Amino acid sequence: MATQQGDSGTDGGSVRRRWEPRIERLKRGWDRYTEHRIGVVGLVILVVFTLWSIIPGVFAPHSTEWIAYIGEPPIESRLTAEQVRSLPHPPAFGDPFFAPLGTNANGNGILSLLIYSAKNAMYIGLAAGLLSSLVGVPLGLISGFYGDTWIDEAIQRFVDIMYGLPFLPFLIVLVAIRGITTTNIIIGIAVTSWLNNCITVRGETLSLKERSYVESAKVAGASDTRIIFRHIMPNVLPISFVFLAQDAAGAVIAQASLAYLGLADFTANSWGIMLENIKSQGYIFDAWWWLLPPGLALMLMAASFYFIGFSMEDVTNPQR
Amino acid sequence: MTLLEVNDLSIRYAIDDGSAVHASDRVSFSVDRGETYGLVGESGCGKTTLAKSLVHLLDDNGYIESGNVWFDGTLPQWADENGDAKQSVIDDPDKPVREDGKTDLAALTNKQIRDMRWRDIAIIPQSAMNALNPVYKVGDQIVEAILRHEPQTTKAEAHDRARDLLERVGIEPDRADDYAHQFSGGMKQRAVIAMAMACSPDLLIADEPTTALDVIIQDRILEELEKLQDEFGVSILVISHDISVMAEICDRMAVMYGGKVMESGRTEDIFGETANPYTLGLKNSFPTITSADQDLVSIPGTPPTLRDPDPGCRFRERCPFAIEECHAEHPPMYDVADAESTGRLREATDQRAHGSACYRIDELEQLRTDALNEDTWTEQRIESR
Amino acid sequence: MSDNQSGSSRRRFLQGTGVAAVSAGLAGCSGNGGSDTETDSGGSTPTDDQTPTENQQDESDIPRGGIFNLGMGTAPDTLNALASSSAYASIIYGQTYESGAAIDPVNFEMHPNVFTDWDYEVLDETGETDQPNTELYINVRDDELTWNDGTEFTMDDVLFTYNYYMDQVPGGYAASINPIVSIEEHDGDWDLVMTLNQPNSTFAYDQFGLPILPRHRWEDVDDYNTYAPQDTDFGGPVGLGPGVVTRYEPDTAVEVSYTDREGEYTLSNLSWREDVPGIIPGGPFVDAIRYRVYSSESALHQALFNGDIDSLYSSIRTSRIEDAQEDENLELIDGFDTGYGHYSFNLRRTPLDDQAFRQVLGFAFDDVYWNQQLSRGYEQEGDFVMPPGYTAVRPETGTDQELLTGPSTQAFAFRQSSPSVPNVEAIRSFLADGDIITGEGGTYAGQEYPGSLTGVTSTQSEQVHDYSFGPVESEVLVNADEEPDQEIRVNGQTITEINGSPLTMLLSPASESPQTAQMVEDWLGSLRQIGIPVDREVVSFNTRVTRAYGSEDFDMFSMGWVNLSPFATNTLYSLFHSDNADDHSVVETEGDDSNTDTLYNNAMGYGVGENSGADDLINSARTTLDPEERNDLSREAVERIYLDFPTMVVSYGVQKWPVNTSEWGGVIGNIPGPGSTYLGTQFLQVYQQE
Amino acid sequence: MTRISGKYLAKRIVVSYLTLLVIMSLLFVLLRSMPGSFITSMISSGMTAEQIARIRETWGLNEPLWRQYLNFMINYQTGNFGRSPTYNTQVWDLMIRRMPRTLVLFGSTFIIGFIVGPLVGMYLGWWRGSRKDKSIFSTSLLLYSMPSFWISWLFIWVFNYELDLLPSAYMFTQFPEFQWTAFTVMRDVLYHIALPIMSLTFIGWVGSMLIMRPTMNQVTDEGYVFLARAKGLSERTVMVKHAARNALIPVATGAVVSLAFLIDGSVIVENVFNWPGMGQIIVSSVLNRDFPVAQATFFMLAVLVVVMRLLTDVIYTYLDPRIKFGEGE
Repeated sequence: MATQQGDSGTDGGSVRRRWEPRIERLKRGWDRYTEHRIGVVGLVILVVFTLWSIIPGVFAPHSTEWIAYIGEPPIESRLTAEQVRSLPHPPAFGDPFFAPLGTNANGNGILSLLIYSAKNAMYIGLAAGLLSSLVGVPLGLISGFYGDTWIDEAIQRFVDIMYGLPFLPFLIVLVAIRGITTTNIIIGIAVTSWLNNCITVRGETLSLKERSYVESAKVAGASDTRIIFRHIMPNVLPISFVFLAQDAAGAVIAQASLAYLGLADFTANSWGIMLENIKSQGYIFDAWWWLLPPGLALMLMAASFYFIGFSMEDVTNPQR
Repeated sequence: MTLLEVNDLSIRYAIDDGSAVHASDRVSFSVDRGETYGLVGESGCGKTTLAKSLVHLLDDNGYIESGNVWFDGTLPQWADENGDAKQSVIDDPDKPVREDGKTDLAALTNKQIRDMRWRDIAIIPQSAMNALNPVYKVGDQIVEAILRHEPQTTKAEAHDRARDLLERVGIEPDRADDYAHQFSGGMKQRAVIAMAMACSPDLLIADEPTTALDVIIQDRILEELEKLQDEFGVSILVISHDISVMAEICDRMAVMYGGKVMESGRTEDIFGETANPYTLGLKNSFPTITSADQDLVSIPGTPPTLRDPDPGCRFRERCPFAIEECHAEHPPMYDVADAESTGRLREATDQRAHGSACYRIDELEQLRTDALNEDTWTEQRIESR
Repeated sequence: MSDNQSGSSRRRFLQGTGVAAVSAGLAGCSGNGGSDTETDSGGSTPTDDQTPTENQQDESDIPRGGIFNLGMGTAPDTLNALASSSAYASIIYGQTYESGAAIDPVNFEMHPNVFTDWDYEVLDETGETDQPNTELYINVRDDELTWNDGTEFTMDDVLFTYNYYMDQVPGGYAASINPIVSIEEHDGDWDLVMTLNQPNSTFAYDQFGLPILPRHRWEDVDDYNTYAPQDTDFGGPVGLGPGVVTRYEPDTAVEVSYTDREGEYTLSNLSWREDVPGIIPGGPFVDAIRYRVYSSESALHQALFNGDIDSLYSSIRTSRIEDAQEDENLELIDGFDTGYGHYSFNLRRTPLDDQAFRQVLGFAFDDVYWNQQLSRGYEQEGDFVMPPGYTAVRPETGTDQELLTGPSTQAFAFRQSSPSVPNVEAIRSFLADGDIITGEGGTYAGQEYPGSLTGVTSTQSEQVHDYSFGPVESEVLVNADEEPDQEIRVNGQTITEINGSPLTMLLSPASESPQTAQMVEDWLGSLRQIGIPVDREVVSFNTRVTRAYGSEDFDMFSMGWVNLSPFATNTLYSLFHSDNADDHSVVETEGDDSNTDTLYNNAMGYGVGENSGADDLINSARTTLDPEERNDLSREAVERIYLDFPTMVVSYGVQKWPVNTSEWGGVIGNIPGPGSTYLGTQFLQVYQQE
Repeated sequence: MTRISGKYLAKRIVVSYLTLLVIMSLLFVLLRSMPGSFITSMISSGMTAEQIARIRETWGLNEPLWRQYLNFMINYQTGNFGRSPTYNTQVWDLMIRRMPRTLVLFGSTFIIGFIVGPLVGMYLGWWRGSRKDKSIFSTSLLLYSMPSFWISWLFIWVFNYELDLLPSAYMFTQFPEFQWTAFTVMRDVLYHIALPIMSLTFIGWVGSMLIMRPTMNQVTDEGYVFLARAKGLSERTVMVKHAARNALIPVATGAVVSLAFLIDGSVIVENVFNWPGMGQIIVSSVLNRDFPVAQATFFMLAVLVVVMRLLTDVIYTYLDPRIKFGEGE
């Protein structure tokens, strides 16, 4: 009886014992994170945008095909000349139609477009951020671990070269070569934004390398890969998450800038395209309800990434 | 003549959740002119905090809760030609200046205390090795201090004085034009000492002056300090966890534990007539104090957190001699000589006299004997398990 | 006005169709390709009678002085007229050059200018084009003409000019220069004789329209490309025109001054000008023209409404038309397009090689959505490859059908079952039943067609392929939002099976022409509903030009033409003659020179195969020197092209040229390109209101 | 007094030069990988094969690609940037004309950004965790998140469109009615540069602030800051003279990174404000496939970055006496 109890106790206990410290650590991290108000705000914004991305239909008053005066598709009537002339229409609340943020020149509701566009920014931000981390972190690790060898030198020279190429124009060339699609834009942003990750991770690795536990692992005969991935990487990961968040923010802005320069997939619903449209159709100073929301959304999305990134930096910073 | 008189000084660190760390609790001691006074204790006992609080150099969340710091000296604008407080200032009830001309540093504003810092009280910080700014020449940093407090001095004069000071601590005057990274560890320490003497302060606070140094340099630094004391007649407040250093240089000292002064008095009294279980334990753990053939015994357990402590004796958790009474309230300072001679507990009235905060100083002989026995400390550990 | 002929003899690629053809300066394409005209304007088409605005004012009463400010959305590329490819440059250096003959923008007649008189003789009546064929006899004006740097003009300069052109053949003028065999002094009554290797009915427009160059400036220029007039001691181009470039900051500000030439410039006093309605002789009346360059359309329009500029190049953008109408200072000058926007098809590919299939592409195009909604009524529905302003060569001329709206121009109108919904059934059965519009009257896909205007019929008389409809297989249709229930089979196969991919439409980034992008989406959607697998590919202007005109690697693309010749013949020749198309029917092997990367204007390959072409009609028109006969033939060719449908004319821009008429008078309206092609004309007659 | 040894400097210059060579090669490959060519706008329908060949020859396109590459590399060594087909002028002239304008805009933004950024970073880092720090820091992150073209539009809207206070385009009054003197030129440029600079610095200063703030915060724990306080120095002196001076060192490294950020910003801002600099033509030359101009602008910007990196190394040695390049390297 007692033995049985002990056994089951050990079983459950070992699992619990294995996980408890991690859960505890996570909980502590979370507590420390929530001390930062901007981190919480960033998270809330991001959650809202995530919800917009996943279930836009719940938030948006209309679909993106909705047209003022006519309504949802299937569209089987036409706007009158007078109706066309009233577009872009300022915010309207039921009379003659419901569009709380007004419409663009085609009669689509700005609020609906705004909500449906969250997905694109989210996708580009996360994908480009992740991708540039996937390039920058391993390269930085390798460069740092083999510091002061030809490998490090080669990677650093390569970084130097990449720094010499101005980001945005270089991105334009890349997109021009590969064609204007969202995937190519993500690749372009990633190719040009991994540099900072690489340099920071390299510095971190250089100092970690000198730590005693790495030294002892070396003495114990651990392979280079094992040391890098088992001993150094876990310590570098927190800072790379910070960079991931910052890269994601940068990517969101970069995509909008590309859209401004006319290099964005126009069929995708995106905030950059909305701004691009107001420019190319000539309503910048005539339709504030069309000009402000996409810019604010871009700003909030990028800011939420920054907020989260900087709060995480505080949490992961061992000094605090 | 008393230079510094600390009365019932309590210092707190505010914590976000509303509680406070009682870094120093109703601490009293006094330093005479020309004297070397020591504050000794384990790290975290509040001694550094205490020293920093004298010149308001606490971290942002630290503050003086209560108490006075009477210092024999006053603000330049309150002083007459001799440096003594003007009568008009003494008479002004709004000004924290006492009848005997002493000023309550604790009551000064930040702006006021800045004029007192370095000019009257210089401080050599714990990490003196890193206390030199790497981007400025060492000499310039001394000059900066001189010009701050003696604005009428010309730059050339200040430079001359800086070189002179360096020379006095055994550094070639020409090194004044070097940067800190060009100095060795000991040289940096001495440079800071030289800087501390730049304005001939009355009190020099030396926070762990020897900690990061090797033994030979330690000695030299201590010599340096003593030499300066002779030369300038400055009083030195030494703070250290190293009881052997203290024994060497201090005239009088206070042993601190958990923000409280456990025992205070003349150095020879403290070491010769030790009257507090904590001091006894502390002595056990240092080789030079006890005889060479004895094993070192460390006090088991860890220092208490000082976050809103309960009223009992701070040391009782680790004390092998703790009794019922110790849990109720922290003992006041009892006069040791009195207790020894009369066998009765009497609260100390003279800060200078040998005092100890322990309810059991009436059984001092017993305590001293037991304390020498290693088992006393280890048994206690077994019990506490 | 003759001065702008140098520009108008050159066709420029227009990058989009319709509304947003004028791209933002940033895109940069416009400066290069010259997306110069086409915009849209205030709701109505130009006035019906199409007579130019009259300016009945006595020349002597006209006040002189003042500086006219013109805004441009794109910077000029160079003042070198031979190397420039930008319309924004031509309106500047155009003020400094004159050509042999001048056109008037009202009747499109050629008038004396530097040449006082001319005649021709056809040497070889067969019309063969490989030998000396036609001689042109020219008299050169010898009275008091001076160059704008003060040097005296002589006949020698003319000889030099043409020989220089023949030697250098600057790209933009190649089509006009290549036919010239020689130019010499005439040993008889005439001054000069020019020999052509082909009869050309519009020589006065083509060959005499070239800018005349000063020998003393150009004879040392070994390569025209390297000459930069702005870097010379004179600081600008030297020519016979009224203006002197007094300031040239191409990125921001350019000034052409007329005051230096006061009294020297006499070509505007020529008597023919008095006879053309709307034209005011005796100009220029202003002291100078200032061109201000803006980086964006928004900034440009803002400057207009702020009063920083008096007018802007080309046409106002649609979104600001109402603002302009409300602005009491501004007036919108109506005008016609000088070209058209189009979607063109590669006739070398199946099933685009079948006229009937192409016609179906026209049925699916929702013109109303384009013209009325996306273009807000500021585009005119497209039909023929000649814009409505060029009435002489429009097939409606001489019939009782109305311009643009007559039933014979509606053969390929949108077939809709309800507003904006394509009539899928009717269109499918048009294909499946073997229908084809050949020019015969009848009912096609549910709509009446009275028959062709000129009596011409299409090249094909029946469908080339068999069409049927079956289950949806092509991926692009399976995934389509439109969810078509059937897919087309061409001779039993799906189009994706035949070509390996769906038909692909090339179009410009939405930033350059957002409305076009939307229209194409709508059109492709309709096609997918019918069951035709189509997709789109967004490529930049340059790529599109290379793909379409260089390597002919496309199925369909959207673009536009501007500055077409009002005489039709050379437009028809260069855009629709098989001479100007690469024949990809020959198997391409390495080193095969017959298919070049040359940018042939006939990208469609129209006339290359047996199933299409108007070569015969175009040839006859080109060699017919009698204008009436020539126009008849041109009209037939135009309608043949319409029926053959190698290109779908999407629309013509309605020009709305904004001018601050509270301060300026004298501008002429109801002409083609009032603010672009014939801007030079406007400069010669604009004057400050008192 | 320089702390950089000549040998080290020489080595750095050689490495920088090699870096530039690689950048140029990369550029050549990349630019020519783009579909299309500027030649499309020069060839028209009526031209004979011979004429086309001649145009190709004029622009050096008749030669094999490796030969074009060699020509390009060799020409650049001698400062021969070639001719622009779209601007029909020597590319060098174009650069000479436009580079200073970009440098004026860019330089002033850079300077303002690097005064304001570290200054704010200094205060925030000093008072890190205070309410003021929190609110200013989060606001600045919001600014940092704004698309530069969008904020430029907003500025134009307010200051030009609504208030009509400042011009929204150009560097000079186009057709001035005043005499050009040194004073009027200055005044005029200031008048025109105000909005572009506002737009650029509105966002641009944050970058250096983000570097300054944490390092500033770190140095507050340093012994020399404590000592400076203990000396009786005022808080301000301690913060500026002792803390900030040390915290500035990493900011110098960050300068290169924010340089890249500023280049992006000025590309956009030059386009929005019609500022006739390099940023305007770098985009259009890529879109027009004007390879000579694109190559030259990329090259100039690369030179700018490389030179800036060299400069930071020099500045570094002045900021931090501990660093001595070339010794023990």
